[in-house]
Amino acid sequence: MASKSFRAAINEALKLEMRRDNRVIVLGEDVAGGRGGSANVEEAWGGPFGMTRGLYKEFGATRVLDTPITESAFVGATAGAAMTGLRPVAEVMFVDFTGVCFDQIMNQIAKIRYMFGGKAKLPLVIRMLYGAGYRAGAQHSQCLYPIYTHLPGLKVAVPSNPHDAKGLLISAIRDDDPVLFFEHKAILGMKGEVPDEAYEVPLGKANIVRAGKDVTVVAIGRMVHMAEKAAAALAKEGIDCEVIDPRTTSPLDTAAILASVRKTGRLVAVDEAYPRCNMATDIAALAAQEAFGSLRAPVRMVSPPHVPVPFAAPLEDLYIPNADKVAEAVRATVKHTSSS
Amino acid sequence: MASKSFRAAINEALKLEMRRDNRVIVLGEDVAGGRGGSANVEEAWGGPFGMTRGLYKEFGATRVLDTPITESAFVGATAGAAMTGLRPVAEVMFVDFTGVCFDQIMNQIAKIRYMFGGKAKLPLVIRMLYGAGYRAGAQHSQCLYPIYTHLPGLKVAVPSNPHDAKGLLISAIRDDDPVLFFEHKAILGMKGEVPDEAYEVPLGKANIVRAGKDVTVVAIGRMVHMAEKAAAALAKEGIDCEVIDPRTTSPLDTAAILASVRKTGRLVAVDEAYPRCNMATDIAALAAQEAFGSLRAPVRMVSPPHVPVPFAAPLEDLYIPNADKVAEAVRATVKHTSSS
Amino acid sequence: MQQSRDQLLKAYRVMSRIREFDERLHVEFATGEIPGFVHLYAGEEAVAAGICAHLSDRDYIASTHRGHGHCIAKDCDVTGMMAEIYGKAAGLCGGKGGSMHIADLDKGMMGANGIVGAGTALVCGAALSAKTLGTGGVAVAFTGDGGSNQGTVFEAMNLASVWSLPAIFVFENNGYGEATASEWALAGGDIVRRAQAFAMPGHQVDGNDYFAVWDAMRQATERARAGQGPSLIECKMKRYYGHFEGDTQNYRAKEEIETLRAEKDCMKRFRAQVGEAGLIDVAALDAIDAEAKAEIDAAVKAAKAAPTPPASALMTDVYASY
Amino acid sequence: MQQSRDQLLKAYRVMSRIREFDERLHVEFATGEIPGFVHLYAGEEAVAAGICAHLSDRDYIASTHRGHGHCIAKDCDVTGMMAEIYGKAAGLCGGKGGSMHIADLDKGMMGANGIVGAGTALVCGAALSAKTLGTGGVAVAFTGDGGSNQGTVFEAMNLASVWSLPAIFVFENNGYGEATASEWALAGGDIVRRAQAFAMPGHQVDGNDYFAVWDAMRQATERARAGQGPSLIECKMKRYYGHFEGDTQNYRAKEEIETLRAEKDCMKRFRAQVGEAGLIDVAALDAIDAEAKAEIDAAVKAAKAAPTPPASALMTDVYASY
Ligand SMILES: Cc1ncc(C[n+]2csc(CCOP(=O)(O)OP(=O)(O)O)c2C)c(N)n1
Ligand SMILES: Cc1ncc(C[n+]2csc(CCOP(=O)(O)OP(=O)(O)O)c2C)c(N)n1
Ligand SMILES: [Mg+2]
Ligand SMILES: [Mg+2]
Repeated sequence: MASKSFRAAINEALKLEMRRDNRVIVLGEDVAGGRGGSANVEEAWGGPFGMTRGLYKEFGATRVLDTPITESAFVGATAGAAMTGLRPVAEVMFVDFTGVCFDQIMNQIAKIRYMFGGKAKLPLVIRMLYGAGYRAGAQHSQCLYPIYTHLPGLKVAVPSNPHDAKGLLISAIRDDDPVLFFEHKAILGMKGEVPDEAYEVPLGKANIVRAGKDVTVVAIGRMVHMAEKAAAALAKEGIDCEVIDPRTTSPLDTAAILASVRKTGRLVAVDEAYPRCNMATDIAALAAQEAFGSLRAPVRMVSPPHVPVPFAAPLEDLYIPNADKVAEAVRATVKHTSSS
Repeated sequence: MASKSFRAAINEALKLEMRRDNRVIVLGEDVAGGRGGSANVEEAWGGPFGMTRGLYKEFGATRVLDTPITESAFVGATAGAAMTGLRPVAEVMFVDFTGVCFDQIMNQIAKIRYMFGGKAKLPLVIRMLYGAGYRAGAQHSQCLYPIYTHLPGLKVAVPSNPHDAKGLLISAIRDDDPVLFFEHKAILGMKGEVPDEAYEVPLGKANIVRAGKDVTVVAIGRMVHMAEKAAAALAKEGIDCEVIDPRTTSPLDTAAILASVRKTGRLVAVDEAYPRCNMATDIAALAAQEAFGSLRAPVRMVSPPHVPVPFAAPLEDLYIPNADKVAEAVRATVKHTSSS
Repeated sequence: MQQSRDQLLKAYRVMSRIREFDERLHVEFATGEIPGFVHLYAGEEAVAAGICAHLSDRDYIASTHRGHGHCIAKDCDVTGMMAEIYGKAAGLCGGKGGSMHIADLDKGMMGANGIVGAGTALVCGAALSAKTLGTGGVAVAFTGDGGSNQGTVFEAMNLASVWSLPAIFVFENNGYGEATASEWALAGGDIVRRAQAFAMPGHQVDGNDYFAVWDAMRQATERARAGQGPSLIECKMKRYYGHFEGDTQNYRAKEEIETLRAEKDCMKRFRAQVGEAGLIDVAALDAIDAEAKAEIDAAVKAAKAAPTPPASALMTDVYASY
Repeated sequence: MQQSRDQLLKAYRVMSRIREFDERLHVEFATGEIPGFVHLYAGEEAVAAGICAHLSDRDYIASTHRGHGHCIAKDCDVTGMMAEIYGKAAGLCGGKGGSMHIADLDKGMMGANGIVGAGTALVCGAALSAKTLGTGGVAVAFTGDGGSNQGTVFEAMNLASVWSLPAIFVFENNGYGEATASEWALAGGDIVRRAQAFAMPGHQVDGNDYFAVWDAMRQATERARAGQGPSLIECKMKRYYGHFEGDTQNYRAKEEIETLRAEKDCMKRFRAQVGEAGLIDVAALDAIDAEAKAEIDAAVKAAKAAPTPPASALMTDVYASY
């Protein structure tokens, strides 16, 4: 076991699965990189973030396919390819760019199996960077997984650390359903212990990041780290948080979340996505319907305000939910109970 | 005051606003209709659902513009036109088709004003049919307003009756922000009292459709009628429902909803949209956070299952939330309180 | 005419079955028993027949909202199709798809599609599979004149060309997208001129002429199977019915359709062509028509009598596992 | 050369300011003080200058992620631009946009754009306003070679043609979309061949030659202002820096850039052209360069010293009212 970055974990998962199954192909803008340029393509980009570096060299042009900047065509092609025998893994650089291929995801990929009465299988993965904190502005900083969670027919993975990133991606590639795979751009360099061999982290199974008895904090993706930091600080104040990382938002491990809420009686849901109809509302509503009798305080949602992501650093820092805001929400739920 | 259909109410709103302000233009596929055909275009379609019939005759080709089947181009054009002096009202026949122009709505229309530091105004409206019940299958029956509610920068109107349809559309056209306007295809023929003159129904102001003291039922769009029917049935059982129609989901009249929940102590949220991250979760979560102390029973959400919309009539009927399901949810919340 | 008698009989049978299928649907729709949107292919049969004559089960097609003809030409079971249109459990998609979503992957039919232009992207994927897995197959996208303007369609043509895929883009220019004339909505009027914008050969043919369609497709499939990349085929003809069933068609003159039926009809033309050449006698063709009539009649009866899907079907087939 | 001495001096000033702006940003970016993504326009100045020479405030442009040159050519305030890039309150967008979203509607600049190809649709709208309101204005979309393949771009060209809009589609074919060569990603290699697919005139010019760009744009604006509809202009040249600042550029040879600078540079070329023609003495051009240097230096200093937006700015400017 070695310490590897989130980026390396993703890269390793791709390599291992491509070795294991030659139906697995990788496609996207510059996933090889340098195609048609004057330099040696083998040493080229592997994407602007280097996520796919080295794949072209090992697997060649039939299995690592550069594409023109035409997301609608190549994302739609993953569906056509998956229906007919391949297991494509597409990279749509930033989730924000799925705006231009949304129909192919929403109306084709998500619905084909159902519309065909179950007579199609769509084993495909779409990998995308997401999230704020990169000073990348309103069109390059969104989360958007609530939108994909909303749509039946899709699975949605939002790993928070290198270990899960590798295991979830391997599961996603092996899965017979379409999986949208979210990688937070601000934690690509984050390191963690990652086994060298292939392993699966199952889709739909939450991770209890930290066990606790006073408050359940459910956080998505990068927000798990904000929750952990808050929990560490709160521990010093005598507040014992249970931090849950659902790992996938669709399917959502409702059993794990509800069991925890029933135990602690309090819920704080933390989501970096826009606040309306997001995962925080989804989880808060779940608890309010299914674990109401156990709730000893109002549920609390920690999300950014209802505004696009601003560019200027101090504004973006204000925008992103952080450990302080999580801690504040936790304190409020604890206080509420004591005073009532 | 005359009884008019939902369709006629929309048509009238367009006509009145086009008469009032010659910057208002209407564009979309076949909004005039028959362009280039062999017949007289003046008598032509007005769209496959006849929503814009007669506009071309009155306002001519400069203000009623047919388009090729290129939603990305003409929806994006509304933004460019709105920034530069027009007040466009686009028709994207079915909301399902916004998949092909999602980028223009999500990344351009919703964000331009903010990205420009407030130095742009986007007075535009996008009208779309939505909803199930037409036996139109998975790609022609979606709601999708939760997706647009999720996105900051957009306003979202979901009128439930002819009166509100006319007044909300007039408000939307007069509004300086982009408004996505949802028309349920199964209630286009529904009639109601609609004043002949122009009037505004403000965006962001809920309608208390029925006052009551036992349970708050918040329902969106066509679901308001399911809620009313349920309320009528429940009244006979001695259960007094307050039915709230938010009219717009963004902005949402949270004050009206919370005031009602604080009064009744019970909430049922009814939404025809897919159940994950939808308006039912949004409203349920709101109550669980802001009115927890008043809640005497678990909140209840009534939504379809997490599946695409099926074609076969009996399956589609099962899919759509109806009055029975609403009534059942209401009874469950009432029972809960009595037994606890 | 490089086709055998058998090929020609088969082609006529395809056209006859399509015609009968959609003419009958027109009648049945009027009774109110058929749910949802139905778009009829009548008048365009020579296109589906001429294109699909070159295809077998290893080849894929992606269709449009006006898909019945493509399904039949690709050998989908008409009884299953009819049951699907009626929303019955015995339908090709178990009643979950309907007219706009009929599909049968075993026959290489990747689905009718409710989204204009969307199938072109799917076809790039099927063509990529064929190329990567070395199946020797080709993949064909049908798109209308209206659909020809959709962004995805252009992207797909570019991608197919850049990747040198065994893909064929067939455009059915039937004169209208809904009520709007293709001459108006399509800058330049012709779709074929877009071929060279994407560095692929383009063919423009009379869509009422089975042989013209067949020959263009012969060239396109030869090229695709030889690994030389995609082609574009534009077929010009007109539909006999409205955009959908229920369309008042006040955007076109009544006489237009009468003239079409009288003077342009692809089946009459085919009969004349094979008759002149002395290849097939009228009686054989009449027999095919009669068979088709009986087959469709049986399909309608079966569909009407068939049971609807069980309630449990609502929740299945969303995911392989969840 | 149909341009006056003043026009030529103005054109050179535009190029000089763009060059200085982006060369300076390259230096400043390396210090780590500039946040986010920055895409430099250096090497492509003749395009922005030649195109915008024909435009005034009533005309609109929509730009790309590589938008500094377009902004400067469209007369946006460089101090405001620089402050925006540094994320300061005094920025043209109050610091909320950044390099990829600089905009100034008063100058007819509809925004840089973080989404490849998206501006073409906005331009159809601005051109529609011009046509409907009778302003006499035109609207110009800049798009890259990579962007030229995006579906929206094709749709916009078709719409502009069908609606006969005063729109001009300028393609900056700088050889690469990120690391991918345009010859590879663009079926057929040339963008200009797409003009006739949409029934509009197409011009292909050397993007290093200000006069060639200027002349193509002269024809396109004349046509647009005369109500004759859209045109397409493809400009070929190469960028001097990486796709974004930080790009290692291992997809192209180092010498490529050295050769470009030595042999193709649009400013050197301009100097030679006006020099040969005896139109402008070198001293006048040197003076412009010196002014530009001073101006940009002042803009950088001001931007660095300027205050960041107040916390309250986070919540404003989302809606006109909510
Ligand atoms: C993206 C999208 N936009 C609009 C529609 C609505 N619509 C369905 S069919 C159709 C006309 C298509 O015309 P054409 O492509 O010429 O095919 P035809 O009906 O003539 O066979 C339209 C506008 C749709 N289904 N999808
Ligand atoms: C829809 C979309 N896809 C991908 C990207 C990521 N991206 C930003 S710039 C760029 C390359 C654009 O190339 P080109 O259009 O040639 O412009 P250039 O950078 O050469 O000026 C890419 C792929 C994006 N911003 N938007
Ligand atoms: Mg057509
Ligand atoms: Mg480029």
